Amino acid sequence: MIKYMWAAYIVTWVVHLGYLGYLTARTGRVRREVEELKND
Amino acid sequence: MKAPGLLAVTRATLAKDLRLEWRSKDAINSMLFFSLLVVVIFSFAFDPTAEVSRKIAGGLVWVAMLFATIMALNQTWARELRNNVMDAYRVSPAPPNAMFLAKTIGSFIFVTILELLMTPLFVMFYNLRSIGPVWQLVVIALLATWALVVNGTFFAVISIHTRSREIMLPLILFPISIPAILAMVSATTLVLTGEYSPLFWMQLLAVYDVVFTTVCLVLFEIVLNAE
Amino acid sequence: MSFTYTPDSVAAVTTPAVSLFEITKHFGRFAALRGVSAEFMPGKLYVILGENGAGKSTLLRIVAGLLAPTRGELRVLGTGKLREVALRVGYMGHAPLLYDELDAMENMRYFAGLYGIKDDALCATVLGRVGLDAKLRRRVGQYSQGMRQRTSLARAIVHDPELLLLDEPFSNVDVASAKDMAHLLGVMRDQGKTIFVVTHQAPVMQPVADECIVITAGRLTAREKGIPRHLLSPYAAEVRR
Amino acid sequence: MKLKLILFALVTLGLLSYGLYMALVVAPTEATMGDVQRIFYYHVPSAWTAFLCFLINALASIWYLVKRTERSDAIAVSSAEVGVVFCTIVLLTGPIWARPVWGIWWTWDARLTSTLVLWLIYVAYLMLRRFSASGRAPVIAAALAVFGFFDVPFVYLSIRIFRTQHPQPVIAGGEGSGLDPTMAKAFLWNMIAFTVYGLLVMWLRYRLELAERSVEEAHAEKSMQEGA
Repeated sequence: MIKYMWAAYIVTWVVHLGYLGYLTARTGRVRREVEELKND
Repeated sequence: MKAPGLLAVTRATLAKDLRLEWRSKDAINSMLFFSLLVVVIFSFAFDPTAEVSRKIAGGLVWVAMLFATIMALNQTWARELRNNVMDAYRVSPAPPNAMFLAKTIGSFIFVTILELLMTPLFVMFYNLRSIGPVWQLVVIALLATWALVVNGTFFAVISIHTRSREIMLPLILFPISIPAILAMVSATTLVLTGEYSPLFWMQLLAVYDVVFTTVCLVLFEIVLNAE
Repeated sequence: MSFTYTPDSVAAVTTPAVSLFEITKHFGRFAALRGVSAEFMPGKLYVILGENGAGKSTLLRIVAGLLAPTRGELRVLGTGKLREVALRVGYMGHAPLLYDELDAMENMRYFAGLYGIKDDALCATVLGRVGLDAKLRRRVGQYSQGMRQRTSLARAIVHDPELLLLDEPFSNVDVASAKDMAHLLGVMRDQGKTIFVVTHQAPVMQPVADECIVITAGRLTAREKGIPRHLLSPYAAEVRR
Repeated sequence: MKLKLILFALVTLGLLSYGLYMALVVAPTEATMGDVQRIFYYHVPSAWTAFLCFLINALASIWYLVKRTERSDAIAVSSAEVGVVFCTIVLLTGPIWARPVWGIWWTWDARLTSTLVLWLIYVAYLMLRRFSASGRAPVIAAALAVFGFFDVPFVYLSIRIFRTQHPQPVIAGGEGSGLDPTMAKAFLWNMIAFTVYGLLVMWLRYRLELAERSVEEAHAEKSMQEGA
């Protein structure tokens, strides 16, 4: 039974971390573009 | 010279849409053929007895109508996109809601005609005989059809300028319409099987119609000019 | 000394028909217009020239109220609320803005209705003005491009607008039709209408143009009386002979 | 700004850790359901945060339609996206709980189904935004959000009634039945932790949205300077 509990907790954090990773990637992309815009 | 009234433009636009449809018959033909296919294929798939078909017909009819409505909406709005005719309407002083009402009433007429044509086929293919009173089915059909076309028309305008708009329409229309679909299917099934009173679902549909017609009329102008 | 009385007619002449202040329009990462400011007096015929993608059509659509500018303000016929003056503005788009499945008269009747006009005789007269036969029962979809553009012009002027905005009215139109239309525009200007014509075919408009405006890459770069010779040539290439 | 963000993140991390500790260690094991019940400490706060996000989205959308400010639209996007993330978690953890307790993954229960419908509406919302031109997206998305807002009562009501006509699994021990005070505390802490976390992520997303828009703007300005 306890494996269901662990599954739920892990799933929750996998989704959250996945989303945070996605946000980080997008932020990185924006940063790079800002740099490029500054350089030209 | 003064700006034309809501009713006058609604009437003129509706007449124009009906005339266009009469000349091309795009919408009604595709809807009719599509529904016919659904009837035939589902009847193969389920091979229903009279008892079973009473239970599933409600869902079947309305799923067919839902998709047919989407087709009708895509057709009528495609006409407004051709030659950018919508721009001519938008620059005119005509009230935007007149266009909304005309399109909604037009689609309502098309879907109602389709329902009238399809009903005998459903009865035939599925050995349908309603246990509950038939007048209730008529009321349900009117309320349900309005529920489908009123939001459908609104979302057609939303999706008209998106990429791959023909797919976008069902994508946004279905989730919002879930309560209405649930109501129309349940109400129809209850009348056909005669198990319970469909009154609650009919009331729900009526309130749904009123609420969303209001929301549509309030927001349509904003959406039409969303550029 | 002060003026105590200004007749309406004087006020009407001195108010610009269209005034633009720092009009900017972005489409995502692309800027179509950037800071266009200008005033245009009524009763004149303006020709807007410029290369493809310079922002001419965008500007016209903004004045017509079809597009909202990203920044900047505009006043049309004395107001910033464009819907209030929709009755007095006519717009002819790049596409014909007509229903292909209807004939010319049916189209006219419908679009006149949008301006509160229920007058078949008037619709027929306007069709006559652009050189079309109101009794022709052919559907617009089967018209030649020249006839289609004439019908489209008729649609735009059916309510006798004070301000007329035309986007490429002569595209793919035969020279004879284009000349007829240009002449008609000249007549309308002489009746006191303000007319804007976006076009690549400057020579067609030269006999009737009061001023020309050049838009280059989203900016208003030149404004001249009439159409000077040097502006005729670069855009003249596309005129059919 | 940077410092505030780090502080905010640290506080959130602390709250989440404490919530986890309360949920796994402090709270007693529930008598009938066993450890599976501990899923609720994550499931319910996630649901609450998702609904909060959707509420913020609805308000921001209405605000946008009235005032047309860039920021209200940015809030609308951020809250919708974060709401979908939390809603996804609700929909994943729900069945994981249902399987051992009810013996089935899914049932057309009113709450589950309403959440699913809400998720569908907001996924449609995000897709609509993605598929439309940047000039139109804010307005039409806001309109869709208003529809979603008015749709929620209908969804809930219709599914509740629909459900009563269908066979139901026997629900052993509802969530609220005889809540132990320590359990209530664990609940409360996780509620706070996830709300704060939700707000943090929304804020990050909001900043990202504004940054992306200013980049877009800068590109437009530049395209003009280089101009044909």
